[in-house]
Amino acid sequence: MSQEKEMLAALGLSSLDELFVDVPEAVRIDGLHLPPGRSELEVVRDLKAILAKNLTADDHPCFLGAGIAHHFIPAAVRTIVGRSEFLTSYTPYQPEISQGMLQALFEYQSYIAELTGLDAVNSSAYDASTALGEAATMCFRLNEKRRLLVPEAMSWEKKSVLSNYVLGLKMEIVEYGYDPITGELDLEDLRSKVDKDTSGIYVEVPNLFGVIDSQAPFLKQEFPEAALVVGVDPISLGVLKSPGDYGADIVIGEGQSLGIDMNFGGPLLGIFACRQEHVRKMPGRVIGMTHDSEGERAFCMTLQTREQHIRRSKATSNICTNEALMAVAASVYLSILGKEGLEGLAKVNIARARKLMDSIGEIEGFDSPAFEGSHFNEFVVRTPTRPEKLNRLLLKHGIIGGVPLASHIPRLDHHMLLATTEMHSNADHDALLKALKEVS
Amino acid sequence: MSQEKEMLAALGLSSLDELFVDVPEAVRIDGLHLPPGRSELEVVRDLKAILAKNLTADDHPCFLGAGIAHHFIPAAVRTIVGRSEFLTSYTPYQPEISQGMLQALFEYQSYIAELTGLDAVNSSAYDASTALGEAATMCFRLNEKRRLLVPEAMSWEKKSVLSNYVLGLKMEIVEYGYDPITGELDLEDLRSKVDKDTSGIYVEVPNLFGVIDSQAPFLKQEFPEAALVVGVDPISLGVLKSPGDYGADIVIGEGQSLGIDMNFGGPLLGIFACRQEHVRKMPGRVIGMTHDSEGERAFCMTLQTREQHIRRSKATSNICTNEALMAVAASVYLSILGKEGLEGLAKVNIARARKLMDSIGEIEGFDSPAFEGSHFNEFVVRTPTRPEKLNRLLLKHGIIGGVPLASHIPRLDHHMLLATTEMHSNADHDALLKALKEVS
Amino acid sequence: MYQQAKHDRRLIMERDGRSDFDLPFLNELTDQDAVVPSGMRRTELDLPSLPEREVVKHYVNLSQMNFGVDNGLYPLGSCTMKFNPKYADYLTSLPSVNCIHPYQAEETVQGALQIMHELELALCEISGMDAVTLQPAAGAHGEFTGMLLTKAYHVDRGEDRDEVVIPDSAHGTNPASAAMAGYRVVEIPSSMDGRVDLEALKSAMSERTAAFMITNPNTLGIFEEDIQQIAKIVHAAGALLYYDGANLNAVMGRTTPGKMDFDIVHFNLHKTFATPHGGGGPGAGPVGVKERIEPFLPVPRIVIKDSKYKLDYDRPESIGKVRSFYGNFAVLVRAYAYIMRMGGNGLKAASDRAVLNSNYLKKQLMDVYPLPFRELRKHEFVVSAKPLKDQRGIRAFDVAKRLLDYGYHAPTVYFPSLVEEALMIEPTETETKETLDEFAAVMKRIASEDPELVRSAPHNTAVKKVDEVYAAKEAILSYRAFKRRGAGPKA
Amino acid sequence: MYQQAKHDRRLIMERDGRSDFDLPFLNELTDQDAVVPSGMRRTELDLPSLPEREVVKHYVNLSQMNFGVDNGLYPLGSCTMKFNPKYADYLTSLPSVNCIHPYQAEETVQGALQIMHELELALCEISGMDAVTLQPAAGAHGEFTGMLLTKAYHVDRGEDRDEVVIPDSAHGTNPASAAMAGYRVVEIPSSMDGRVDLEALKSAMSERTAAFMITNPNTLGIFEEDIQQIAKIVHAAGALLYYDGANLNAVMGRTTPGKMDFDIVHFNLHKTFATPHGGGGPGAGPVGVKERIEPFLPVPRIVIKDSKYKLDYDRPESIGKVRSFYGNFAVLVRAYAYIMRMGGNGLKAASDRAVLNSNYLKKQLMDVYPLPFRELRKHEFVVSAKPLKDQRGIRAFDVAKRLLDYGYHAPTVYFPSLVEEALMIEPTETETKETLDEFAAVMKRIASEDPELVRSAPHNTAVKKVDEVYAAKEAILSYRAFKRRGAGPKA
Ligand SMILES: Cc1ncc(COP(=O)(O)O)c(C=O)c1O
Ligand SMILES: Cc1ncc(COP(=O)(O)O)c(C=O)c1O
Repeated sequence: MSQEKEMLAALGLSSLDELFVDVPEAVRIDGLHLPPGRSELEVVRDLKAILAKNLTADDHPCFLGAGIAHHFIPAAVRTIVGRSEFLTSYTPYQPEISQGMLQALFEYQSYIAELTGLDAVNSSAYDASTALGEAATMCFRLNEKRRLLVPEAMSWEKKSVLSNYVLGLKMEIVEYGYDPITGELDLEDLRSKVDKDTSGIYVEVPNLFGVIDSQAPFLKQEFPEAALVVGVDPISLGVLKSPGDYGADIVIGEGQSLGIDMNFGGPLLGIFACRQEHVRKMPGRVIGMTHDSEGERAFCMTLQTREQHIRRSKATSNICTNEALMAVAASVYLSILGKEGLEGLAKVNIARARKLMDSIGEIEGFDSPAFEGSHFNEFVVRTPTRPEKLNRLLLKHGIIGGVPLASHIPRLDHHMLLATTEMHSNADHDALLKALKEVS
Repeated sequence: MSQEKEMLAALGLSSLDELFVDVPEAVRIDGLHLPPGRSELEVVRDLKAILAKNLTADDHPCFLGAGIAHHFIPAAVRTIVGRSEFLTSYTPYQPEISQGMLQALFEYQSYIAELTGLDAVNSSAYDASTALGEAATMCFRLNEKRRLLVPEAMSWEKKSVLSNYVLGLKMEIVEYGYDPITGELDLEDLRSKVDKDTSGIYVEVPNLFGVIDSQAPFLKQEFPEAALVVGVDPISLGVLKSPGDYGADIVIGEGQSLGIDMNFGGPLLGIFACRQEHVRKMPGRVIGMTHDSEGERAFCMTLQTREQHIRRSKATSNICTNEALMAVAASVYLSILGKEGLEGLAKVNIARARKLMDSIGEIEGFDSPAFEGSHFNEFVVRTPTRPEKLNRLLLKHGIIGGVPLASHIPRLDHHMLLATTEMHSNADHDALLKALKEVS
Repeated sequence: MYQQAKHDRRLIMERDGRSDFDLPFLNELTDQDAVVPSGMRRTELDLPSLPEREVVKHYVNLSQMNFGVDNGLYPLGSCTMKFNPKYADYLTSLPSVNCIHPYQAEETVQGALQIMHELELALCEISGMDAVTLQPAAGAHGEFTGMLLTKAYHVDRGEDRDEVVIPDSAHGTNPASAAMAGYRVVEIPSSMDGRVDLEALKSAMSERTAAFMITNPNTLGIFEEDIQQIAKIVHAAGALLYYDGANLNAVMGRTTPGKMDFDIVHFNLHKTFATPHGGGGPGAGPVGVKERIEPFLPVPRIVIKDSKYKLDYDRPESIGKVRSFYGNFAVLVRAYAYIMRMGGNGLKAASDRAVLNSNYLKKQLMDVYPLPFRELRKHEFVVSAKPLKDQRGIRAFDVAKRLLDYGYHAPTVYFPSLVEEALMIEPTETETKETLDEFAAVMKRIASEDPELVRSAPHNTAVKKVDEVYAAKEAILSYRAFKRRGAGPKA
Repeated sequence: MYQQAKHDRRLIMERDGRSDFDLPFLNELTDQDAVVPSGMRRTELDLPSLPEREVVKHYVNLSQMNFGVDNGLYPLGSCTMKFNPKYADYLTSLPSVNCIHPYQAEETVQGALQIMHELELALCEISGMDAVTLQPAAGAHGEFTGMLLTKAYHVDRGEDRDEVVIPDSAHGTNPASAAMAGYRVVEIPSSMDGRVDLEALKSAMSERTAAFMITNPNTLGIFEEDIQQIAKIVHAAGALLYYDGANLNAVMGRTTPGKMDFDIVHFNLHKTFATPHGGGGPGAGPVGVKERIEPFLPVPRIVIKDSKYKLDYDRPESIGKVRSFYGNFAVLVRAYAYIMRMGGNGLKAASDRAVLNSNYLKKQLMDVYPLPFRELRKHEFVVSAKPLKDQRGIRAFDVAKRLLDYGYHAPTVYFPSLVEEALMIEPTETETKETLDEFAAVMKRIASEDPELVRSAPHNTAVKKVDEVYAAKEAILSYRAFKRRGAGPKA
């Protein structure tokens, strides 16, 4: 007798249908109109064939950035995050049998704490945009004010997400401008917009233009009443001052650069850190250090009274499933790089971008970099032809070009944002330069 | 102080050179003339670029066989053999901390025992050819005779390896012919060559022509004095009688079909099984069942007194490192397929080969199958043009053709051995047929 | 007996060595190459430096102190911890999945768009909805998206509704998501038989009600038989009916939210469609809607134009975006592969077997762990350890911890709160009868074990019972914080 | 304290379920499709049938009961268990490595041939030899190949030599390989200082001597300083000098077998070049030779013709083949990647650090575990537990088992036999000072632990001390044999 028959018999039933007698006739369906199941061999073969239609950054130099970029991932990172015990486990609700994940996440929090200069870090938000959304509502929880200042020079996607996240609290989002010469924030404009109702100020370092804003360290002094929220690319923190050092209350960022695949934009890793004193107002899961009944060090999820499953509609966030595995990847990645590796990586990114932006600047018709500030690994180029057209031409040379900036700042319609990282060889740079020369 | 300096200091040394004072000046070298070390990123990128020059069976239908062939490997097999604990362990010399590997290998032995019908199985030889070599010397140990009969219809590589393995014992290798109509062994010829000094008779099922020899079951009756050695493709044993059932003393075979990549020919998996009564004469590592000090079941390497590290020059073989991980792959593979899966796989292989050989037979100028016997997943085709030329033409159609048989049996210079498996879709078959029609 | 691995538990920050990481260009760097505004230069970076060998050892050993589905039964009710097939892992290892940038031109990502589009269609069929967005990153994110859609829908109709009604047995994310979208949450108690109380529902509904959020089957594993009346009540009030898809695993091929007249539904691909949960995430929480809500879906929408897949941003009524880019693509690929592998027949069989396994296991346990409410359950069920607590002093919590000693993950405990000493058990369809029999035997055995042994469990795990109160009180969330304190638990 | 995982240990054959494996064409099969000669038809096939879920669980849990380098220090002397870098795993996962057939036309496998060719050249440089074959599958297989080459060489010169001389401290594969090639093995004892006894060597050499096989540094980790005299003695007798490359890890960039006047050498890529050992294999045992032996190397040889890589089979003096095809290609790719990553400087640094680690660790242990013979060692060393045995009744065997309790693999024990109660320790270069210090502390601690606790070790492993005598006596090598017996150890 088959397993199923035995089990049905044990239930005194003779068919599977009897298990569904509680489903009213009127709402029943007669199976699904999907193709029948197929073997692993066929499914994998077919999907590979479909996916093969994608061009990848693996075989085409790709200069896209604006949030995520192509970075090197040591093979060991994949080895670890592919481990069954991490990959196939749930949120660590039972700490005794989940110390592995808990410690790895605690280490992630520790790394981000060190990089951001803030002691309290959650074990991830979905991505930078939702981390920003959560930061905005946290600002409200900190000071019960509703006005949030954000840079005009910011990804339109983040702006859109942010506006959805603050909808419930009816917070007001106000944009401040940038300096058209340096690409840094326009302090005058910001000053004119900060008022007593201002809950928080959001600044990105590096910003959408790839510029490392030299004014960031002075914002907290200037605007002590408002919460300072800083958006970062974590690898830049290998050489940049930690936002905690210059007074940030909350740091958010996109952790994709920390050993996580681009994945066509997901999964990513939303970084979220804050000052220890704000910890009970923070959103998301956090792992805390504790001990077991024998006094040995142990870890567990903690501060759950902030969370949805306890506080329900009063929770600091609705987040439940997060991006834990990506946080583990980030831990492994940072562990492999180590102090010198991260510093070196940041420097290589800066140096490579500098080299490329200068070389493009030498090409007739291109203004590069379009902004004078210091850059991390992205920069804006003013192009002679529209960036969309340029990209089509580059593609003919096997090159995936940059982001047309007008999609984020409509006025900058002859501007392209280019990213370059440790992934680009000299040959990749030369190929881009050669192609740009041809089209100019 | 760096680790190295501290350690040197602890040794009372001031430089690494001092650790090599025992190397006579005259034999010292001044470093290696190899390129300097490079980063993982560069090494991987460069090697991928070199490897990209290979055409793979993954994107070109490939009809090569003659020992190994392109088979489907469930992704779970790779997940398991990629597990650090299996992959990075040594031979399980310390059984208490190595039960995982030991049990997996015991299960491998158990699977092969069931398939071959013999109780004693070693935990692998390097490949089928060295397994055959080891079988030959084992025949000598069984009956102290030196004459070994092998089929003419057998891979030249196996013949060459065999002659090297029997060199030390000065055994004599005698070939017996095949029936030019059926492709089965020529029993008359074999009879005429077996004598009282005959140590063993080797027969392959299926043989080099892909033919399932219907006379195999009668050989032991016919030649009871000689050890019967049977070479198998293990997946064929999903439907074929186990050699143990018809009196085989030793069964060897290539285990690559059991979930192991083709790997350009290595690593492979040498299967080696024998009757329980011969166990102390068998070569190679074996895992035995036992118990621990608390009476719980446990496994360990056993019968080591046959082996080189104990018996030294009197060992049954010199083998030490074997292909253990491949044996684990085979266990996982067979576990996933299960009884019905293996049976189904064997049937699909037979059916697909039948379909293809018949279809080729319908093409003008091709004689297919060239032999009348029952086939497993390979068959011989008599071709109108020389097979080497045919293959070049097929390659232009993106098809990797078959093995020119003349490389194994020089006389069959217009014969090609084609293999087809579950990997070939109908479209793959059609592409081959279409291409063959064009060239004929 | 089972015993979990236990390794050295120093933090990676507490180890010593020297990194062997290397990068191109690193040796060529000069001081002028990496200029940073002086006020922005970092002066201290206190990270460990270890050779890869140490890092791999550390995390491989950590992993052995973690329990996943691949290690054994994970009957965590509501979480649907089924087997995660390995071919999906393989697919996401391909550069054609993991090495594409979301801002690539459409013509360079046709494969990705095709898979996403076909997944949307498959989810429409499975849920009976008219359109699906793949953007939300998780179930709760899908709920939030659903609430934003609800708001957009009502606003578009010129209605100002500010309440969402939710049963008390709902998952915490439901009220939290509604609140985040600015709704006031009205909780209604369950009926005496563990289902939606139609009277309570009716009296909660008003012209202020924007939506009613439920799961079906509910968190007790009971199918809401009155679903047609519920839908009528909700729609009569002008509100939308929201389906929390976390329990969709129970009914695929048997019914659909669409057929049950739901307006909005979220899926948990990491539950129903076998994508691994990664120790907390990533997941994916697509949202399906009926046609009249479709205009409000997040941008971009995937459309076909001239036989090419395109991203359509020109959607004036759209709520915009709920996260960057298009969703957790790598998770979507896994789910799509799973759906293809299973097929329509396979998905139905999966639900059928999930329900069979659940009812079979329930039956084995019922005499020792009583089952409140009706007997027929769907993919999960809730039993109570109340008698055990009363008679032997063994709480649901203790049973959960003791199960760890036997190499099982624990069920969900103390949820839903309408059952005292609740143990919420979901075996899923990927478990064999043998596994269920063995688990049932252990559950019964625990009930008759020495209560002290059970209460002091777990004994066989990497650490003993963890002090969660200390963790919450001290809130040590990073090594930095730990060092600053100058004291704390040592490895 | 360390504790290894312990899971249900039933055999996969003792589990129950139903396979969910599927294949294309399976449903279309008819009875006529799979015809088999009637006498050849199988009537019984007693294999388990389990869903993939059960299979994965089974093997994932088994793996946790196995100790690999990735789990910790593996100081197994002679085996060189260094860290296996993960980029090499990645490369072998590419279809361009694992999905090519050895009989593909040369023009379709230029990448594979290029890598093999370049690896041969790199090995020539590292060993100071003139030509290398990659065909042998392991070290012992390389030795056998070397012996066949020795034979071919002498036969070609019209000489009939039938003896091979080997020191008593040699690895067992050396005499076994020589014997397999038909040689009589003459063992010579080591000198009082643990090295080759030149007098014994001289008196063993004769016109019957085909070769002298040694490692340098030898199995005690001592460098044979008299290597030049040894080479002279051997060559003066007309014999060849064979280098067992298992210890090459000690001397890369410092000396080469070629420079030391060896004629034939085998490499263990799975030791020196960091390819993983896979729980027993696969390995790769390339063989390098001086020019005059090159004509005898196995076919095919990789050659460059018209800027293309070709396989040259036209080698009339070749010994033919020692295995099918061209060697363990996937292992070769890993080794090549490792060599490229390390570079000439990195390989030298690896040897230097291996020797430093070894000497440092030796120094830490010497007062408790005396070191026979001279102090300076290369990559490994042998200490003795003799005093411990005499004074406290703790044998080398006991120390080895007790180390398992602390999460270390044991050293090699009782080899070489010239040291009583030998513990042969090879830390390798991939271990940190911290790891060595901790290991040394544990080694010392064991020496002062309760002898009974040590003798009854291990206590923290998946099983307790294993009865190896029972295993050898009963010789149960398969489930089939187990079932046939009708009784035996139960899981
Ligand atoms: C019933 C129910 N609803 C919603 C959720 C939230 O889903 P997610 O964790 O994906 O955000 C869950 C999962 O925890 C759940 O079980
Ligand atoms: C000194 C020595 N020689 C030879 C060998 C044999 O090498 P393999 O195991 O690769 O056959 C070994 C390894 O065990 C060894 O240590």
